[in-house]
Amino acid sequence: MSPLARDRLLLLTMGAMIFSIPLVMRNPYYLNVLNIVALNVLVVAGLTLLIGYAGQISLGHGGFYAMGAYISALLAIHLGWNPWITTGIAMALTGMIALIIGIPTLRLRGHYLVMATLGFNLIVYILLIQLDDITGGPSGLSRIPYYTIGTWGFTTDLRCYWLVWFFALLGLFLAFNLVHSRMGRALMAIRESEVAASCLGIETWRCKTEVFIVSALMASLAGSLYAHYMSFISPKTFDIFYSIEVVAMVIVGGIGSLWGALLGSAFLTPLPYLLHFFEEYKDLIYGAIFMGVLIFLPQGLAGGLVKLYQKRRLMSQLKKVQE
Amino acid sequence: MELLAVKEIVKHFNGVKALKGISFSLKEGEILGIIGPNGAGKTTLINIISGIYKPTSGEVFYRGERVTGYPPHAMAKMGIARTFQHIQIFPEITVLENVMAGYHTRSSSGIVSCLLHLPSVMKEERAAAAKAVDLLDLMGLKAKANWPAFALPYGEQKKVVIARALAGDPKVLMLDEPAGGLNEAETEEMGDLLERLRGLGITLILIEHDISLVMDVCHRILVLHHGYKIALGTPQQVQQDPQVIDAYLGGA
Amino acid sequence: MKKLMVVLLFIGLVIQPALAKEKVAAKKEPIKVGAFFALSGPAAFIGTPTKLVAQMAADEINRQGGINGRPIELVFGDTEGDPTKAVAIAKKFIYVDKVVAIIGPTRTGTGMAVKKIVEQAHVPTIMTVGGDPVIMGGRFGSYRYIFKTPQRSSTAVKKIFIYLKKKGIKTVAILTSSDGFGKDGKRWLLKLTPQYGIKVVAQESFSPSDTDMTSQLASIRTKNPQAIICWTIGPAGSIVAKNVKQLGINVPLIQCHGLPDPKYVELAGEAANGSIMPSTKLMAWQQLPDKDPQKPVIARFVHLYKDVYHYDKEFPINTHSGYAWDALMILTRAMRKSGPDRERLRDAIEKTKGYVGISGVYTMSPKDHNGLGVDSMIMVRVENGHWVMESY
Amino acid sequence: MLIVQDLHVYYGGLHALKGVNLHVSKGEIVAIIGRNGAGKTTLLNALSGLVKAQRGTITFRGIPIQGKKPHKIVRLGLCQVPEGRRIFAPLTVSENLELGAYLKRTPQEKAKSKEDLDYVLQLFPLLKKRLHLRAGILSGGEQQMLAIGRALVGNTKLLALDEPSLGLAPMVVKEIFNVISRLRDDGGTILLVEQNAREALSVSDRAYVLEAGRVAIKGPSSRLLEEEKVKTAYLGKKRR
Amino acid sequence: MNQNLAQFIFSGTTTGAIYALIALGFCIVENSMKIVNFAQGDFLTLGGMFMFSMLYALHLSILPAIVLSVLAVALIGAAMERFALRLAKSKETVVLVFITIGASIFIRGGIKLIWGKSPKSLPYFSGAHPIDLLGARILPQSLWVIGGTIAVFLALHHFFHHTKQGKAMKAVAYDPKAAALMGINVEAMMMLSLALAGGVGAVAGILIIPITTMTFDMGVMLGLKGFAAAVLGGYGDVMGAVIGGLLLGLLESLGAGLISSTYKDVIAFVVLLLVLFLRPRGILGKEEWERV
Repeated sequence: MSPLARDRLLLLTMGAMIFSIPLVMRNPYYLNVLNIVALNVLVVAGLTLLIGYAGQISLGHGGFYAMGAYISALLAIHLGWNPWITTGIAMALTGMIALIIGIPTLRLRGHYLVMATLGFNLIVYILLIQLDDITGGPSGLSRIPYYTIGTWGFTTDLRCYWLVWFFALLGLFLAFNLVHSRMGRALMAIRESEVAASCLGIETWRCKTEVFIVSALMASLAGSLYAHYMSFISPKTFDIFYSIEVVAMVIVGGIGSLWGALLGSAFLTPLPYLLHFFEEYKDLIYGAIFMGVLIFLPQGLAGGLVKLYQKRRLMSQLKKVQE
Repeated sequence: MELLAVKEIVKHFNGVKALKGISFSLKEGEILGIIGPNGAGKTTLINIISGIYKPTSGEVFYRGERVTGYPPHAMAKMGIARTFQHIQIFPEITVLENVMAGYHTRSSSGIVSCLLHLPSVMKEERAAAAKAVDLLDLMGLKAKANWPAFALPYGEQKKVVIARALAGDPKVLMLDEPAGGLNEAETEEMGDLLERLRGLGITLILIEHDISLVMDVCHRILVLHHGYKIALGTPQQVQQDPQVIDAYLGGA
Repeated sequence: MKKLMVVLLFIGLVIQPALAKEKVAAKKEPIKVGAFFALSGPAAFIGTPTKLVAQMAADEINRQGGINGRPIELVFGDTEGDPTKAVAIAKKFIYVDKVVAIIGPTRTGTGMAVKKIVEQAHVPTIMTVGGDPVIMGGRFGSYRYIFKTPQRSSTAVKKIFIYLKKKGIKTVAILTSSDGFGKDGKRWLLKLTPQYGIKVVAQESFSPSDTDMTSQLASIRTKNPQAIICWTIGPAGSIVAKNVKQLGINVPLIQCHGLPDPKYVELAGEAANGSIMPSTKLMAWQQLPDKDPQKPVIARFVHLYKDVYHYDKEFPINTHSGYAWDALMILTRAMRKSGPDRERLRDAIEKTKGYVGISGVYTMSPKDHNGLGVDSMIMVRVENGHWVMESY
Repeated sequence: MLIVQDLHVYYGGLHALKGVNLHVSKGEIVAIIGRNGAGKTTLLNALSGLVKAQRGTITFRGIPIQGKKPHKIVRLGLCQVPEGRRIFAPLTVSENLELGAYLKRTPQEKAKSKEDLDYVLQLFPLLKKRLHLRAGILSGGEQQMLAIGRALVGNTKLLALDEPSLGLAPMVVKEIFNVISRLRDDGGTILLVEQNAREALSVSDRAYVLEAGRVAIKGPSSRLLEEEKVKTAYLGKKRR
Repeated sequence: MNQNLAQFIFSGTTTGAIYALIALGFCIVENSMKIVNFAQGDFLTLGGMFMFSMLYALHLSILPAIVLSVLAVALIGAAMERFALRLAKSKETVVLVFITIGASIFIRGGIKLIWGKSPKSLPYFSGAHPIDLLGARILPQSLWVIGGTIAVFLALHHFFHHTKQGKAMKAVAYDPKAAALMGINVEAMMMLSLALAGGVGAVAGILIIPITTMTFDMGVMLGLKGFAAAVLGGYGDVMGAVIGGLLLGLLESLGAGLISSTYKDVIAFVVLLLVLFLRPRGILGKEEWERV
């Protein structure tokens, strides 16, 4: 079985499991948390392509998440356009901005790239707060319309569950397609060595920019989904701490693995709610768990599993060769 | 016909002169060796040909066209491939996928078709895999196609990166110390492989310290010393050149 | 939707016997009230004491026999000042803990985020946020079920302008923080100046995490205002006071109603002297005239806070201390009349009339979900580190 | 001087060394040859304390050193010149040499440090001219000399060289091996790991051949040069 | 010409000196481990908080209080290396960097538990009487901050360029394996660097607590500004840290004073991005060739 077929099969199984959850559990609270997980999966999957495959770190995707949310929400509120259409427009505009930002930014490396992307997110955040005539400022935007199909609206947590998980799994599906293709190999080549990659005929700046745009588009889509699901947005949701949190999900999940996107989001998103029990010790314990995972599971949650699988496969192949 | 020619290449790094006016040309099917002491400018020269560095002055011609300062990916697309001294294998993915990565120039699917995995992508994937398997067969590594690359011994990794460079069907292949770090027996295998490549009619530029390998395989040899060209000729001519003996080979 | 109904019906049938059993024990069954505040994150220094006071109020209510014999039980949540988390916790309150009503949260942003959810679920919610949009309609959504206990920003602004007018001050400079609270204040300051014949000669802003505001104040100085109004909450206010002293600006510094807090004096030190600000009566309650109906209520509160619960050590009483108390008391008062039915509770809260609380005498109406006017505030001045009532 | 007994190392999930025994006496040059992946570098790294040995003992100057931290082992005088030279490119040549003498702290040691430096500069006169250049701009051969020199200015009792001829021009290789024999003449003790089996065997007194983590053949170098098995596997047929 | 220009410049210099001091802390860790230590800002908070306790809980006089606070934070820095970074199974930069982010959350949680959530402040070291200088009024405390920054800068410059230990630390950053083979105790070096970073952070905290007041999460924003300053100047270069810090501080105060206080942060970050686009390795950074 080819790696792509294997991943698709696993994704199908996962999808079946995810979509059967509401058959047994329909409490809006838990569904709400799961919906946030799904939105994060979408952002984290895009970031995994960028960070894990192309080796370019970004601590600024909260900015793209914000653009998806605000552009779509503003158009839907003020012009009364259909949220599906405004979501598309938001993605298109975010993609363009990602292109403009990406070209100069992706020339940077390491700490400099980290700072530039952080700076971008900080600028977006401050503008969201200061341009309050347009954005509603810190008190946010209320009364954002829901998605609808005909007269049927995605108004409840359950209905949105189908919606957001559909897009999260679709995002993963597309991402798997990408990594098991010419582009995916090109990205990995760039991660290992940009010079070596370019000598294989890979236009490195172009590939980097393209995958940057793809990840920005996924963040933008997630942002729009957030806005029309929550019906309220405010700048706090889109600050640099969000950007740091999603990159943390990439790493905790396993940097080089798209499955890590799923596991990382599913682990870190509900963690603060679970730790609520510890009250004043919450941050202390959260920090400790976070460090612990990074220290002792260097490949992340998914990486650990994949490594185990790879090792078994390698061993069996070694045996075959020895025979 | 001249396939590749460099004319009067000069390269300075922050005032340090690495190359001081190097010229040579290469015929189709020819194997050119480049030797010289460390720091003579051998790698700098092929870095300029492959477009990683821009020369301070001088020109590079490929099939009669001036290609000076073209970016590396453009050179690769035109058919100039290379390997690296530090092999730059992609350790985490399989041997097969490593070689398939070299197929990049021969495929064209954009990011959108890759995301959607359109039929055209599937077709290209199959073609790339077939090509990669053929090349691994040539290298005698077909059995290890699905190994992660890091699990291969160094000598075999060196072959994988040569296969990767060949996957794009290059006209010119530049090898930077293919036998570096190999022991004598492995070096011999590498020599056999180079002979096989010669048999396929691929034009080669070979940087190597292993003199016997260079002498065996190459049609002509270029000798660099402190950025100067001190000799260019057949292996016999070069071997007997007093300047070369003095600067590089050492008294016998 | 139909499917959902069927499932809900099914669940209902299964659970009904269990519910029936519970009804027998209903007499002692506590009434659950959700209480969520920013217990971590940058606003934790406001959120945590609010939580403590809420617990104190609940204890007090239960000691007095609870609500018609049933004790009140607070279910706490930490919003971290994050809208997404606040929404999740609100849903937990409503769908998991099944609370009757909610008090909190702390920040305007989180308040706005949960607004729609509590409105849709018809859960009466008394917020302790500073910003007004939570009880404003129009583009801010509906506010049928939402009330808030802290004074509106506009009330504080009016109080300041009345004071300035009395002092004959005609030109002011405003310096506001760039967060929701500061922007709310700025909006009202600019909107209400014409009514009081006051001119704004300079507008500057700063970020709440800034460490130095001398650039802004130097610019203000060149415009020669007769007073400076600063609108922020938290330590930034004390930095402003210090910077004003540093630059030798000799016009009165008016702080907003978010700053009357012993911490302000502690942080600003000498520089705090002379600052004037609107406050709840809590800050200078001993100086109130004896006829003020709030005086005994506040005295009792202060006694509990300081002598019984000893919260004073980490969180000295400040102008906000009473908000959670008032919220819970208003809720209880209403619930004693309406019982734990959400709709009737809402109506009862809206009919709150003349409740003498810590932060004022509340009289709500369908249009006014705050219920406090300018008379609920006093102007205080810092004098040698003490809070002195400047005007009543 | 150095005795290794039954050394087992697991490295990167592989059983890299499977019970290696060897010894080096004072004043000897001992070569270790073998294919890539035979465990040569792992062996040196285990000696230097850079990788942990799971089983076996390493005794250096009578002191067991397995499990000790690298800097403690260097302190005892076992000094390795790693594969690929690994000089500190951003620092100058003289700063590199200064760090080579990092452990010399007492006044006596510091006094000797001058002497050692002179010795190294006399060994590699080329370095003398380059003392204030950034080490990164040296040529490969000069970097290798600097790397060896850097190891020699310390309190080195045993010098372990990992592939000193790797990627160097024939003339430089010759020079390096000349230096090695000169060090032996001056009473140095050297453990030499090499791919270049022919040169290694001609310069050394004794040699070990590592195969898949085990010592396959050992003996005086002159004898190994003639041994059929070594010839076919490591020396290759003579070209030219 | 704006009559407040001198005031803006002095304010900017003070703020910039604070950023520079934090940036120097980032520099030290870069020069031993090649990672960004996002807990640097929290070292600053810790410094201020310890100082507060030393003065008010232990009633020490100012000098011993400073020394003990610096030592305490240095110890915490060392512990962070010993019990978090050193244990990490992966030495990949991004993993280590996120461990420091975890450490930052952990430290903040600890500060909140120990010192509570309400802000703290201290009186100025040498009075609140501002000094008139070229028409600007500056606090003596600003001179303390600027002086402290200069002192730390000189000490670090000397350390990295003229001492064996400092060169050894840079060697560890460049190639830990080769450094170990020189007899350098790599782990101890890394621990030392974090201790130093902790100490420098503490100095920053102690110097600024009278100016800014201190809350448990103060370090987050200041840390980011310090990081921005370090990047602006050229990451890892001590001179660059100071230049970057001052530039950022001046940009903010001049931006706030001359253009718009609302958008001063936007102005500062836009300039930062523009500088990076023109000089991808900061003002003093040199382009590195990727060796192939």
